[in-house]
Amino acid sequence: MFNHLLSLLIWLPVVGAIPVLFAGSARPNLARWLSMLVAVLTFVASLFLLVRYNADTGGMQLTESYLWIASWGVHYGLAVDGISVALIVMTTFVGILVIAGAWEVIQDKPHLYMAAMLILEGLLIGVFCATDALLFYALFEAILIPMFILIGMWGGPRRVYATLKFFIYTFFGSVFMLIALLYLYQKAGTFDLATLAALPLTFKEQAWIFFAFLIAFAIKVPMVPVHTWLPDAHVEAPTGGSVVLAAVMLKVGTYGMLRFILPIVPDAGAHFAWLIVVLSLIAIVYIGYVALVQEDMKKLVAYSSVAHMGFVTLGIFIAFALVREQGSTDMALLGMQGAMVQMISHGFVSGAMFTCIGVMYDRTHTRQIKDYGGVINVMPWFGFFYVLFAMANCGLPGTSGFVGEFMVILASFAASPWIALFAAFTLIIGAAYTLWLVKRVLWGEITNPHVAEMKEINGRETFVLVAFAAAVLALGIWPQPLIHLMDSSVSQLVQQLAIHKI
Amino acid sequence: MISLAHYIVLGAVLFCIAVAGLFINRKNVIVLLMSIELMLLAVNMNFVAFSRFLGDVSGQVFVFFILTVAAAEAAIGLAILVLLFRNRSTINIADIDSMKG
Amino acid sequence: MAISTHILLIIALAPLVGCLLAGFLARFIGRAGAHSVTILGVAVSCALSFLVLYQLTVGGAAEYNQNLYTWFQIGHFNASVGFMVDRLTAMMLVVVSFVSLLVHVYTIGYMRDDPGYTRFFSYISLFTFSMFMLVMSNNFMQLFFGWEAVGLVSYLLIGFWYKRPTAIFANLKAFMVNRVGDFGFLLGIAAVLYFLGTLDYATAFANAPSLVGRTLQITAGTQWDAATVICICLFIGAMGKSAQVPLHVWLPDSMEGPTPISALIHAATMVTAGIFMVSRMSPLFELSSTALSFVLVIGATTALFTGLIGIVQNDIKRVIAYSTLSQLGYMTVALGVSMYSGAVFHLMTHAFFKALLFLGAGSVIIAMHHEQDMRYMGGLRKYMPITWITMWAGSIALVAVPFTSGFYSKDAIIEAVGESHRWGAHYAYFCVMAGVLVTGLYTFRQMYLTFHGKERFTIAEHHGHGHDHDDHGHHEPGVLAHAPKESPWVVTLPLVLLAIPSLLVGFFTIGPLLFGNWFGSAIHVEAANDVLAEMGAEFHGPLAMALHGFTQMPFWLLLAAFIICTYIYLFNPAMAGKIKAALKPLWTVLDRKYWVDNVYFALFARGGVMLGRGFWKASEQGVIDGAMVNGSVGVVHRVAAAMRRLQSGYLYHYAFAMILGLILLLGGYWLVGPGLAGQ
Amino acid sequence: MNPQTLQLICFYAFGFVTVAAALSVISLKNTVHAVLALVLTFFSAACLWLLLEAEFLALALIVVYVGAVMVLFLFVVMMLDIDQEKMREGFVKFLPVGLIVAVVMLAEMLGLVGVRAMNAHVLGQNPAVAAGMSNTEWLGHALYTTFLLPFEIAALILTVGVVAAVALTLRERRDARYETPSQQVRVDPRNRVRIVKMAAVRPDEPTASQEPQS
Amino acid sequence: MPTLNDILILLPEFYLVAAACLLLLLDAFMKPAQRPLLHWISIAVLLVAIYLVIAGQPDRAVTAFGSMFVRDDVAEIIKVFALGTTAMIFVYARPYLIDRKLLGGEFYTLMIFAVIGIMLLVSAGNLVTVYLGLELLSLSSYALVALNREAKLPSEAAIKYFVLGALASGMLLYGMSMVYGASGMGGTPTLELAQLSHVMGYTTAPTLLLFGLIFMIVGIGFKLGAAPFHMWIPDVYQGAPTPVTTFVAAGSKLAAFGMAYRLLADGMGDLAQHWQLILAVLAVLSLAIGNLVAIVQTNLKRMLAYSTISHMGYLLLGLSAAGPEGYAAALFYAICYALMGVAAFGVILAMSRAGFECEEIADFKGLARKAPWMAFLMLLAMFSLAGVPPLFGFWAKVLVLEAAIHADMLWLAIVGIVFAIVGLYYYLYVIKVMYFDAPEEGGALQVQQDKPLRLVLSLNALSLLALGLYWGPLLAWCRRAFGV
Repeated sequence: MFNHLLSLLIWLPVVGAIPVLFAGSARPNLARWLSMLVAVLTFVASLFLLVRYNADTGGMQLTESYLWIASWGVHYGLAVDGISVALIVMTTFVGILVIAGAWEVIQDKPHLYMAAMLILEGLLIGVFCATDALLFYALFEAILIPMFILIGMWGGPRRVYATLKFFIYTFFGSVFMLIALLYLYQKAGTFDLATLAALPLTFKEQAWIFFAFLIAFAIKVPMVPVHTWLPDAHVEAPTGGSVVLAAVMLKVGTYGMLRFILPIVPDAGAHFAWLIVVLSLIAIVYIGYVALVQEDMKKLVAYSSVAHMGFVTLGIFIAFALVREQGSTDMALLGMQGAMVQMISHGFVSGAMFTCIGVMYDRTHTRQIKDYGGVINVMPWFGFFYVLFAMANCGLPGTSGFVGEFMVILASFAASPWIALFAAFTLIIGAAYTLWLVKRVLWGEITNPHVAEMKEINGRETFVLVAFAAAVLALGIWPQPLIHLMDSSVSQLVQQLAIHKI
Repeated sequence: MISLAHYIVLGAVLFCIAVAGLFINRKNVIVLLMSIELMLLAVNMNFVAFSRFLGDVSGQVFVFFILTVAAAEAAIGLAILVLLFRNRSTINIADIDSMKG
Repeated sequence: MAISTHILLIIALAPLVGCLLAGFLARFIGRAGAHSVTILGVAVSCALSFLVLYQLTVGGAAEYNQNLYTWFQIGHFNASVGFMVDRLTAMMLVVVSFVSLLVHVYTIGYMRDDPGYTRFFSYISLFTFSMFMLVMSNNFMQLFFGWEAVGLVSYLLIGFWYKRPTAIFANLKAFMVNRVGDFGFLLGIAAVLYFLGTLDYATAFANAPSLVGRTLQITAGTQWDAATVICICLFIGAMGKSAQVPLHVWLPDSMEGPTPISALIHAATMVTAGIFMVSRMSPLFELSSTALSFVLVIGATTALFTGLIGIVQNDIKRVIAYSTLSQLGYMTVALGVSMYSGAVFHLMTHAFFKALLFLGAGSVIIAMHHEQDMRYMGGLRKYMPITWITMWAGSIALVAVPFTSGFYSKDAIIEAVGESHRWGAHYAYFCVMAGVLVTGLYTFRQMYLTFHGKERFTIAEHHGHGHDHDDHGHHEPGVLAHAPKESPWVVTLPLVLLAIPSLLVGFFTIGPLLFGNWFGSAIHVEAANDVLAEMGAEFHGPLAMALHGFTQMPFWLLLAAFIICTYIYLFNPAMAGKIKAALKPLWTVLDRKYWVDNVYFALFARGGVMLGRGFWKASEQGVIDGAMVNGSVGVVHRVAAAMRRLQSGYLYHYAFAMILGLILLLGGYWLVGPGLAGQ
Repeated sequence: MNPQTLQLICFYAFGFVTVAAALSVISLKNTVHAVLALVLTFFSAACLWLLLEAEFLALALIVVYVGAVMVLFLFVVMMLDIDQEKMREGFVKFLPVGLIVAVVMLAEMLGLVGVRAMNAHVLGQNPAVAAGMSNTEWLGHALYTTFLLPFEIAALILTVGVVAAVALTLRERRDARYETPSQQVRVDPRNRVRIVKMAAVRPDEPTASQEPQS
Repeated sequence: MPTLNDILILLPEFYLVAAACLLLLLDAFMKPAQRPLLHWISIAVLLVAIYLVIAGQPDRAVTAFGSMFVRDDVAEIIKVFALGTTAMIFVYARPYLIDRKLLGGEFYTLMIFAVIGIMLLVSAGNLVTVYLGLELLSLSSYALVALNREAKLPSEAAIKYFVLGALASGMLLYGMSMVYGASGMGGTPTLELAQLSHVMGYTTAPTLLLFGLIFMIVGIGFKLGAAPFHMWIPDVYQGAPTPVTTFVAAGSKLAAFGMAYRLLADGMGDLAQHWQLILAVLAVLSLAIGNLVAIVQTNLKRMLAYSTISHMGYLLLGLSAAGPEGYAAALFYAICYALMGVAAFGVILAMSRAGFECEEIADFKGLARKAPWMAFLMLLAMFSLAGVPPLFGFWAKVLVLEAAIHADMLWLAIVGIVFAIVGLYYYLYVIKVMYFDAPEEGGALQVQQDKPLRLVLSLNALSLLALGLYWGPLLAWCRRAFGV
């Protein structure tokens, strides 16, 4: 079993979705319990990953490779390094919570919802462990399908616009990556990522490939100015969809940057790092202001996701400047690790934020901030979690939200104090939009009769929120285990940055 | 002295007349069918000429087949035409536009 | 005798345990249980803090500096969670735990009828934990953790009465302004890591001399001294937390919180974190006289100008709040002249007498049924004698009457500023000197208005007997349900316990603290900056200093203030109105707090929202979504709609299209073909 | 006048007729006239082929086209009873465009065909004669040896033509009556007539209230 | 003279001819009540033909009847899939034909004749065989389109198809005549494809050859439905009875690929650098027109017609690469498109009834609620058509794009991929209608209860997923056919 642990992780939820589908809408509870069983089993399997993966040696481990398409030399190649392991465990963890979160909330065709979630989970895990570029690409795009269904079927009133925009937008980005991959295949005769990483390329080639990759991943992350699909998708998505979207799917973009841009086109990456840095800073500052004035809670959190993902891209790309221009490997490591931690942390924090909004939405069926006020009066426990996650969202130390941002800001100061200045601005603007939201939603007198009727969170919701809270606090208080898990992998990435390919 | 060029030019002229007939004519489907016959005649003219001037039999054989097919084609074309007329009581091309866009 | 890690852990974690128990298990342990566990936790911490202090001072224990666990280890960078306990820390521990303990006890009385009783205890215990983490930290990361954590608790406590619009406005404001400070603070930490390569105090301070001569390029051609950048950035953090101008605006508003936390957080402990932090960073600050001058000017400005506002306030808590601002300014001035121990000394004395004043004010507020406006008080001394006396004790300490604790700490600062040669010292000297008069004015005014003179409230007998303290909607100001009465013992006991150190602690500690190098290596002062050494030559014991104090300028200013206030508020109450009318413009300036709040609100809050809305409408919806995304979709649709018209449905058009295609292919080939054919 | 010049004159004469008749096909208003013009075109084209000594094809053209296909056309034209006047509207309107396109196309075709190179190919010995056969024999020989498979396919195509034409146009007329004798014989009177006994009932006078109200 | 061997090589074709004639006779002599039996017989006939094609496949390419007929792996693949899709169409069409009283010998015979045409066309070794095979296919198709005599649209579609098809054949023939002439100038005139490929080397009239080539490309472009020779496609797709549309979409596109391959690669291989560019231009136009105009369609069949045009653009991408890999990719694409098209139209067939064609996109509103399985099959077809992994259509696109890049036509690949994004919209729109819209009150949606249809259609659509997960063997087969 351990020899095929990764395959198991991918296929367990995907195949597990089939009996869930067959449970049908006639037996919703069977579908729910089945999917929960599958999700839990997947999570348990991913815990084995933590056991089996040797964080000290680093590198790609638990390798599986089978010739898939012989005439093209395409492999069904899977392997994980520390970063993948962390992301996979986060995915399976969130997977359980999403299934639990949708339990009786999704009344319409729950079996389909659960099955789509499980398939999505399996595909996402696949993305995080593919070592063959074509396999990666196929999975990268395939995740759009269940997401499309999730948003479109259980989404809000403008779901059609949102879901089409989401699909076409992300598809738009990735097709250029496909062209770049095919070009690389011409040069290398393989899609194996390790071989592609060793492939010498001229600067001109690298630059084109860089932009092809960038547009694919930038849209997925999403980076300014190609981010506008995200708020729409989030607003219309059902809670579970939003959670997975924010918690896991966005990470696919930054993960792709690590796997593709950094090793394959390091020189172009270094040359254009300033561009990403500037875009990341714009994401942090500009998006912060945009988030400030949102009237829809989900939109606000969606925008804050964009801003937070800005830290991930910032952390990854200042590493270029630090390694290449300053030779400061330690600082680069710090930035890169910060980005990684931010990825994981954002998964939990944004997932939790969206869950909270979902909890409120289920009760009042509105996401408009102005319809709320004084929620804490009727839902004090919920208020506790909401404030906790809000604080994590604005990067309060002791929560996971702090760790990544802290590390990235520290590292970016070494690159340039100005970068650090703009990055640190998140302390102010992040707190502004988050706490203003809290103020308008949670505090105050109850002004809306619907709010007065809201019921305190039930056991299931408490379970989900407690799980998120535990993750957020554990990472915030003691991030070292996570960092150790990823350390050797990140070191290898940073070492790769220094390699010139020209 | 007759040369290959004479026949090929004649074929080209016929072909162009046929083509012009196809789109100048805006009313009658039968004229379209006749234009097609003209076009095939132009083709046949070419084949016969090439066959004769280049001393090869296959061109003329090809013409034989074209004539055969043209006959079958005409039969089917006219059958469709009759069908059309039965359905719509018109063979006016300008009226046959239920499907567009 | 070494300090035990276990003891330190218990000090830090006991309040946290109390917090968790009171917070999560309130339903099971009840109100009494909640206050019992939290008080027990803090009491344990307090006792152990005294033990640690004892071990360090008398027991001769070595300084403690150990890591508990690795927070992260990346490359050569290491961030740990650990404790560093030297005398500075020990003193802070004692002050914090002592005041906290008293506030816990006091709260039993003050919050008796509040529905959020257990929650409140949970919060203040959490605060105590956070503050311990802050002062015991041995590295910048943990310092920042504590720094923000106390900010969080402050946020929660200011908004404790979350139904009040003013409270939830104030807590947001407080958090935001603090975040501005933290913004600088974080940059400072980043600079420390960049230049010194570590976040650990000990290593960083040991490496500090290496900063000399290093610069940072801010803009092309501008080189900034590394130490200056670090220190100013760090000090911006202190400005936020310690409410220095121009980041002082949150503190007066924070009085929306319940009075116990005003005493604990917004007077005695949290707001002094900035002072503590700069003292802790003295090895760094000593490297940059530019930064110290900056500190000095900021502090002096705060000391004088916020005090002035205090004169025109009518809310009893706000007067004390402005007084706190002013006193924090004094501490900052002390930092600015490199008199770190003086700053910490004033911090300690201030903690006692300011906590006393706040708790006393709280006692008054209880008696007045949550009426805080002094214009509806007066003559309260006969109703609540203990409060009255202890408040006076705190007041004379505040205005620095010789022999009181406040005298020793403040006078030393004034003297040190006079001695200092730092750039800005003259301005600072003027400010602190004028500040003495101002302090006197608002303090005596407050005392007279509250406890003396005529009663300006009426007692409405018919009013219901509801003890609903939560009901803050007075129908008529100055109308009380029943006569004010002295507060219960849980309230007065802390007052008494605080009054004692307010009056006495200075006398006994000034010698060692200021001139005895009591702090040892915890505070580092360059010889050239050491004003205390100069003063030490003239210091002949506390008694002599106090006696000497009667002959000094501050005392005369104080006396002047006393006379003015006594005349106006005891003998000629109409005078106040006349002066107000005469000095209308000045009064307006002060009443409007120099319009700083208005400007900030318009500029940053409203401006930020407008900027965001502008981005949202113009850039997000207009350019990116409108023009780029939906625009391109629109173009595609329009092109498609136009192209579908080519499919006209007419056979001749179809044929024409084919023939046209053929002609174009032929024509294209006619033009290009020969070239290709020639190949 | 040598035979070559005579040939040339004949070519031009028949060529002119062919082109003129072809133009008439696409421009005559009356469809019947157009069909007849097409007959003329085919006829003169057959003559042109005779000039090339392709006797079999020339005759086949006349037999197949003039004899069969064109009759079919005429038959359809007459059967469909088309309003001839209306059918030619708009011809003049689109003439200029048509002319320009046709002329451009012709120019391109002639430009690409390479007329000059073809002038070199003059009428040589008849290849059939060279092979010692008549034109028909020559053709037949190729048709039944080399082109046997296409010949079979052509047969298939004709079959398809028949099947298709029948499938499309044969219709079971609904207004006509078909009688099946076997069914007629098997008719049982009991299936056709049923005698029902009914009590004599006098219908009620419709009252006002039963009137449908509008 | 033909030998027994020649006949054995053509055994599948001869067998089908005999079977078709037999069907005609059966149809004539059967009692009306027995007619439905024809359906199963026809399917059996096709399955046996598939067996004959595969079983009799020689190890290497062989010719018969001189060089008139070529039996190689390319022909084999196309024949197998043409026969297979036709058999599937028979299965899908049954309820449709019954509902409209079209179930009779004509349909099956004509379909089989058309398939024979495809088989001859893709095995052609001579221009004459190409022409005759094409005409056999075309004439059968014209008749099939018009088969539903009572309805209004089929006859219109048929006349348009017929006139334009005849025009295209005329152009093709004109081009053939020129090529024939060019082959005779400076050498022996020939109609044999294998010999034509050497003409460029010796001819004294190269422009004549190129001229002929362009005319022939028009004919090929018409058959493929590549812009600007695509005008017939939307009207015919919409107007023809749906089973016939399916055949035109699937079978005749396979045939068109075979024809293009025979004429261009076999016959005009030397001129690759010339026709490469022309095909690229056609590809770009097809991609643009097909994808853009499809967006604004409301009729599903018509939308699929435009989608066909765009797919032919992709196919041309592979062809224009003008190398064995490119041909393999194009063939792979043609097969893929045939399977996707059959599946998509199959769902339409499964949903339509007498009086309800179910061909408007709006007719599919809420299908996911009324018939979730059908909706799922349609979803697979749509995502596959859109080229979203892991479905089959994605890999086909990848292959042709790779072929284009391989042939140094990166720009073409980029154009292709950009239009793939545009194309995504209308496929997603169908899914949106099925899944996200509520069914109309009292809507007419109802699935045909025909078991074989449901089974085969399910297998068909699921094969898109299965082949998407494991397409290696099929690709290997295609590549082997071209000797890669």
